[in-house]
Amino acid sequence: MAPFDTGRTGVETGKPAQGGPPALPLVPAARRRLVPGTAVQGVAAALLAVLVLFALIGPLAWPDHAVQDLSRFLEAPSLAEPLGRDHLGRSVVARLAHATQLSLMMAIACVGTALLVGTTGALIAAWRGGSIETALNGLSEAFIALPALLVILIFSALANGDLWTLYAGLALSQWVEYFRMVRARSALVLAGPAVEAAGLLRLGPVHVMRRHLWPDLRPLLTTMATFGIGSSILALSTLGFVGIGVRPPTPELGLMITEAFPYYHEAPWMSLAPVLVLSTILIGLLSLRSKEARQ
Amino acid sequence: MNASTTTRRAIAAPAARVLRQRAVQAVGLVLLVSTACFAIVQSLPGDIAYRIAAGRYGYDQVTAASADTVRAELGLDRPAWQQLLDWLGDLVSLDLGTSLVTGADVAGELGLYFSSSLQLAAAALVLALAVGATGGALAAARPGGALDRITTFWVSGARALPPFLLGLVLILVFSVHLGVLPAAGHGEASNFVLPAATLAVGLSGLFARVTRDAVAQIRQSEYVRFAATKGLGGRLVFLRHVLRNTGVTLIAYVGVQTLILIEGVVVVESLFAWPGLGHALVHAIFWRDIPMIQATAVALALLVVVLNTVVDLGSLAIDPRPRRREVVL
Amino acid sequence: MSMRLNHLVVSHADSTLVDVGTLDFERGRPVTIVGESGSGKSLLAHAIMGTLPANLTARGSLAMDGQTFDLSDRANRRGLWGRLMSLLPQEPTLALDPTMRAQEQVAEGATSFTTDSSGARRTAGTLLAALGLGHASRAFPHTLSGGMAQRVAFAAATIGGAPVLIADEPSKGLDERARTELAGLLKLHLDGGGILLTITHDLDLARELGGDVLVMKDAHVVEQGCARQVLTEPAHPYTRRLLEAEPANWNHAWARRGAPPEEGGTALVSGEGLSKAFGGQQLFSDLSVTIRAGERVSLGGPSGSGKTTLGNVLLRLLPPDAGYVHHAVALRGGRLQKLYQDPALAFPARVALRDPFGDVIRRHRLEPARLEELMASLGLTPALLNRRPGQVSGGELQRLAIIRAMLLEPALVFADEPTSRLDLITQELTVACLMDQVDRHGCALVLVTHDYALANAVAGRRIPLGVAVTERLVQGAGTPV
Amino acid sequence: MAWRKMRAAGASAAAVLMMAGCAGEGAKDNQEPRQPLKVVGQFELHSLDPSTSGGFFTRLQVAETLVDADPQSVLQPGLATSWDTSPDGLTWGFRLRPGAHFHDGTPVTASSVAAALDTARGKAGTPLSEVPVRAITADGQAVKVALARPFAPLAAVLAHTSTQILAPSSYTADRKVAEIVGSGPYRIKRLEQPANIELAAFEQWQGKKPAITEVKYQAVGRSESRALMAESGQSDVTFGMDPTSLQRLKQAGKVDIADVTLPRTILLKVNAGHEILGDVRVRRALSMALDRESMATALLRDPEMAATQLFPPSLPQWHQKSTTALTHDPSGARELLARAGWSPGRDGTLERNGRKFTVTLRTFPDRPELPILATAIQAKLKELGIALQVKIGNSSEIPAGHQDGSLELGLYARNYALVPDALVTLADDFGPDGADYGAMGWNSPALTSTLNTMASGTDTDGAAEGRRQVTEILQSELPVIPVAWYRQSAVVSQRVDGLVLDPLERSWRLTDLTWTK
Repeated sequence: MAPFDTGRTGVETGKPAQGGPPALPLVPAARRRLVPGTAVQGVAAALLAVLVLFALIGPLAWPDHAVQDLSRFLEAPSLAEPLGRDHLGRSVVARLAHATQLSLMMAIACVGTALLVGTTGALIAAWRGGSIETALNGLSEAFIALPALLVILIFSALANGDLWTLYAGLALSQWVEYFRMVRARSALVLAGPAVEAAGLLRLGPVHVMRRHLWPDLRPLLTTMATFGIGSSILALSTLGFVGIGVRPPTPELGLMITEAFPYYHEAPWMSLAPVLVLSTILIGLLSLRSKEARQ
Repeated sequence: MNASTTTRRAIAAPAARVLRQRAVQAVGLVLLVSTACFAIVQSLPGDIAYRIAAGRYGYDQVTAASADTVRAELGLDRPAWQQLLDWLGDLVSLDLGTSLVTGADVAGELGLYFSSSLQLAAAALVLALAVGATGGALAAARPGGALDRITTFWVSGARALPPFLLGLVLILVFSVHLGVLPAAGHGEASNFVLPAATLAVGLSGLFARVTRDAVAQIRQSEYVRFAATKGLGGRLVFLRHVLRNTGVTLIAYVGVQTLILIEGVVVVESLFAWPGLGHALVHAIFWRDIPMIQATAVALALLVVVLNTVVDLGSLAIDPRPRRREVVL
Repeated sequence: MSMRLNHLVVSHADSTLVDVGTLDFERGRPVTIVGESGSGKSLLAHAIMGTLPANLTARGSLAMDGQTFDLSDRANRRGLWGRLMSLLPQEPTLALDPTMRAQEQVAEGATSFTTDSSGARRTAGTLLAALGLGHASRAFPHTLSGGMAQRVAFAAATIGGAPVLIADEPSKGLDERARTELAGLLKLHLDGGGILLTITHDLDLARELGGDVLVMKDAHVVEQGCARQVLTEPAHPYTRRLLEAEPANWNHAWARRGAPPEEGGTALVSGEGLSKAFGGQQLFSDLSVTIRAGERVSLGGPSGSGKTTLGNVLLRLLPPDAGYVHHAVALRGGRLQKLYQDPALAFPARVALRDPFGDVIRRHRLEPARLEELMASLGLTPALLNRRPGQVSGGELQRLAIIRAMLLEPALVFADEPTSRLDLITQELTVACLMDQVDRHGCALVLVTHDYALANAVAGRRIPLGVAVTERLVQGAGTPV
Repeated sequence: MAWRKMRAAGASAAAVLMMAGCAGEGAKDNQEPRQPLKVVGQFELHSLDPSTSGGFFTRLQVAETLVDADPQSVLQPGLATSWDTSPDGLTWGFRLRPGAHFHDGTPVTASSVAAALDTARGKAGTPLSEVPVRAITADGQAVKVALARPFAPLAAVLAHTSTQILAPSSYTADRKVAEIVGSGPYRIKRLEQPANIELAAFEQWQGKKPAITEVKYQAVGRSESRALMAESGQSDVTFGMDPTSLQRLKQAGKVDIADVTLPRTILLKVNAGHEILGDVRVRRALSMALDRESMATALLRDPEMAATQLFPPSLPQWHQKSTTALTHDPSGARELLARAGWSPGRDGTLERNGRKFTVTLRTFPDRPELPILATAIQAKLKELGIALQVKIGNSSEIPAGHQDGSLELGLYARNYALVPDALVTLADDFGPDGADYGAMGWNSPALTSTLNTMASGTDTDGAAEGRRQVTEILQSELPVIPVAWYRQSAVVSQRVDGLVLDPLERSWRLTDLTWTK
């Protein structure tokens, strides 16, 4: 479902590199990307690093996100409480740290699982072919037509916002993407002359995996995973908004935004903090992604 | 077999193959989705009868007595496989059953939800295509120019703003602050604007990028160059060759994006009180209204299949090349 | 009318890509520019047309019918396109819009198209019919064979009645038969009193067209004159070298040793009763082939005749529909190797070349020195191994592929059009390398090629394959989808 | 203001836009044609059946019940002008309003009313189904209800929305409701389940003609969306406002707020059969642990709603000014828990004989304040060393947990005036066997007999004393722990005047509204 630049990165035209003029100057110079360049990616990487650090250290600095002090509800930001307190008098910065950690960890776990399952399945299907491929393809065909949110929605109803069901639902809704992309890609690679030649040279599956498949899939998978982390975080927060995601009082970015919304007038810091974190993560990932795609 | 019929088949075959494949997919999907929904709902914690009673009677009045009534009336104490078989059997005769909560005909209720979701999705798609494709084509006219950069930032900006947040911001600006558009609700033309815009902002960014890349790439192609040296003016080359071939890319992309669109619809419906499929599904899950869940999920999945089929046929009509070329020869 | 090109210089940054003096073009007398790739001959054509890429600058002028055009302004000839001058593109299959029917693409070129499109369509139909494509006027480009696509492109380029036709490598990717047709088309333009400038590295086409021939090397015209004279009695050493590189003129030691061995030789590959069909087309049926040790066989035939498919069947990379292929024990353990048409695709694209070579050496416990030895003997520097396949020239890469195949001392090498993408001189060099190795190890060779001269120069035996079947494709192509 | 500084610092586009919204001048009043009145509420219409439609059509004044009630819960004539009881209390007669017509033009007859009531009686879970009715028959222009034993609150039960009277043309052959044909001042013009209802004034209505002749009801599920609709002036009357948005709208001053305290209490249902919670000292300690005032102030944004006893002042007959109020007393709670044998363990959680004080509270999100209150209660109990797990699920888990005995604590809002006479609900909730939304594993013979006496209606003079006794018993035994009372609010645009909320939530009284002059 993601706007991947497939193929584009994979095909390198075999133009001579010998000295002298280009053989065919009619082929335009490498298509220029418009992202202004590494400065943007540098900033994006730095922002992401700060957020990851916040997610790692924040929960240690503010270990308890659930302590309430009803008498201090909607307290404005101060030195002691840099982001103020929420409607239950809880520390917003503590909740934000835990929420960021939760979102990032869930997203990484989901993407990791989906990637592993999808890629393994795809490689088995592409390599072995036959009835295994038919079965896996059929399954993926059915899954691809399912809106991911539908899968998560049904799945998350299973156990009232238990983290593992959300995790399973998110991973389940994503594996098929990896499966399809990797299968299409590796079927292309495996059917190509290079792998055929490797077969005639009796180089064995490890060589094919290491020299042909992996170098070809790696940029694709990194791109997909970066994007996948973004969409997982988005999906998680969307579920929080629809009211079937993580259950309160567990802090989660989407839930925090939803909870804070009624107070947007009285206590804007409550809304702004999670919105900014969410947007920064997504923009950061997108900017990193374009670097990958340009490779 | 003589040569002529061979060719005829080779050319008519893609359309038939698309239809056949999609039909198989649809049937598989219906089975998978409805069985999965049923299985999951059955394994959900809590007594279904109570849940349904809560949906029917409201939370103040759900009691053990009302739950018992529900149980007896709906035959919920029958074995699960029997209930599933009944549903599937009814499905074959195109009977979607009756809602456990409202007692109404599911097909009838679904029709209403379905059409309002479809209207919203279509409005968003048209809006996104109009804005995105135009923006992208203009951006491609001068790669690296100001408009091109704006498009790039628009793309990442739109992706970074979750739809629900975008919806809230739009309501705040256009309804609360400016007071020009209704905040939520359904039934009047003006109600379309904000939800469709919420969906379209993200989509249009993607369309703009795809259009921009496709136009830029196609302008470099041999056939566009050839068309120019044939003596066709710049405008005609653009209209007759660039646009047409961009359409091929864009149509395929629209197919991919329908999934995102339908997901977005669920969220937007919740925010804008739009009585559509997503809204129906969330409620049905909440109340354990099994026939409604199954029917809604199946409808959502089929909607995707139908849209993809339309896209397949559309791109087949514009671009007659076979999807998969035989490698050898 | 006449056309004169004055002092054209095309440059990119500091380097000069084309630098020619005065060239005159007359009606009915073709001018053909030959030379190796990179010599600037295509740029010359595009400089005249006004279609140079934006990063190149041109100087000089073009005089046409008393009007003079400054070549540094690439827009001033735009108004002439289609009406006075047009370009017959290379690779016609890419130059036709894949989404538009043939007749429409031709009709677009008519000058009356904007005012009377149905009239233009009728003219296009007539023109296509005259070119023998009446049945294909409603076909989409992907259903056309290379030769047919070239005819459609020719129709589209000439329907506007432009007297000046510039053909840029028009024979690229065409088989022998289609090339003959092409020469006929170009002569047709000349017979109508047109001016023709053809860019090609195909000396046969140049011979066939006649007229004047210019030989270009490193941005300059090194020799020019009447075709018969230049192509038979060349004055410049480079032209001589070029002519010697034609397979028919080859004179190598290995060329005569390819005679078929006596019947008793070990059969390495024997296929019996082979049949294979693709997409409803029978490529071959009940075919029996035996390849014996030390033998050199060529598989020939026009494009689409199933050469590659038969090769893959014989290599047991593809199962035949009927029949059986037996491989001798001597071929086990990697002693059956294949060379590919595009060597860039025969290596893993994203790793440096040392990795696949290292894997071969490790896997088969070879002496690493042997690789260096082979590379040195084929004139390749070891530094090449640090590059990726895409960063090495086609000729060098094909030689590397030969080395890789030879590392395992194969009993049989299957070469699938290994030089069809190389220019004449590189082709000779590469084939020489291959044959040198084949000769040294006494291994058998199966060469797939549509070039009869090459086949004759290399192989002792020919297996001809059937006529092209692609023409059949078009019969029903008018059916709308 | 702090947030104004933040506006200057706001960097992202989102932030700027949100801020622009905050700084906005609020709704622009549309002075377009006023009709129809736009009403927005949280309830969706999922069924037309009176037993399950949640009183939609009485609130919209489309259908009438035989008996009506005023804001003080005093019964008033509805479709019946008067009623009487036979001396033995077994036969009731309700005389219908002469000249009343259904919206399809047919007159309201005793037999059609009897048929509607008979249908209502057959539905499970409705108050009428609990009444010992023998038969309901037509008797001229009157409806006769024969009882198996005396039941004093019958008239109150017939004010319940599930007993609304629909015309015979409303029903299909198998007595399913196919459309709503009532006899009230408004008739249905268009009905689109689940979210849209359009009404028009009924020309043959005998009473005062409503000033507003067209009404459009729209259901909007999310409270944020409703608040935004009210704020943007899109709706004229908006029900179901969350406390925070209400606060915001109040401050903006662009709209009017109508409010009324409901006979509804948010309470903690306690499983008194539970090994820990069975001890009355523990229940009292739980009650003392609750900081009701803070919760009401911070979460409900309404300090007056902190419950001091079960019955809110809006139930004047039951609310006892004299009783000792429930208060926040953490040290008292600790003392009580210590006396009950609970002492802090190593991790701070209370322990007794190796058993940790861990209990689970179930609640549901239908009312947005419940989950928030639950987390507040969780935090307060943690201070005492009680580990409370909060499970937010479906409302039905409370009755389900009651039935299978697995419920420990439940948090919900109970309406004591489903029927204008709270006695009906109380008798059910605190009967000997308890009830789904009442006591669990607890009974008090004294309470049961008091309630029975009152229900039979034989001792009308002792009713006040009976009510006092009931309150006292509930206050000391705490089978349910009151948390907060309930205020219903509606936001009214300045285009309309005259909204008075009905504490019984029976009617929205749209007929009383007028357009602002």
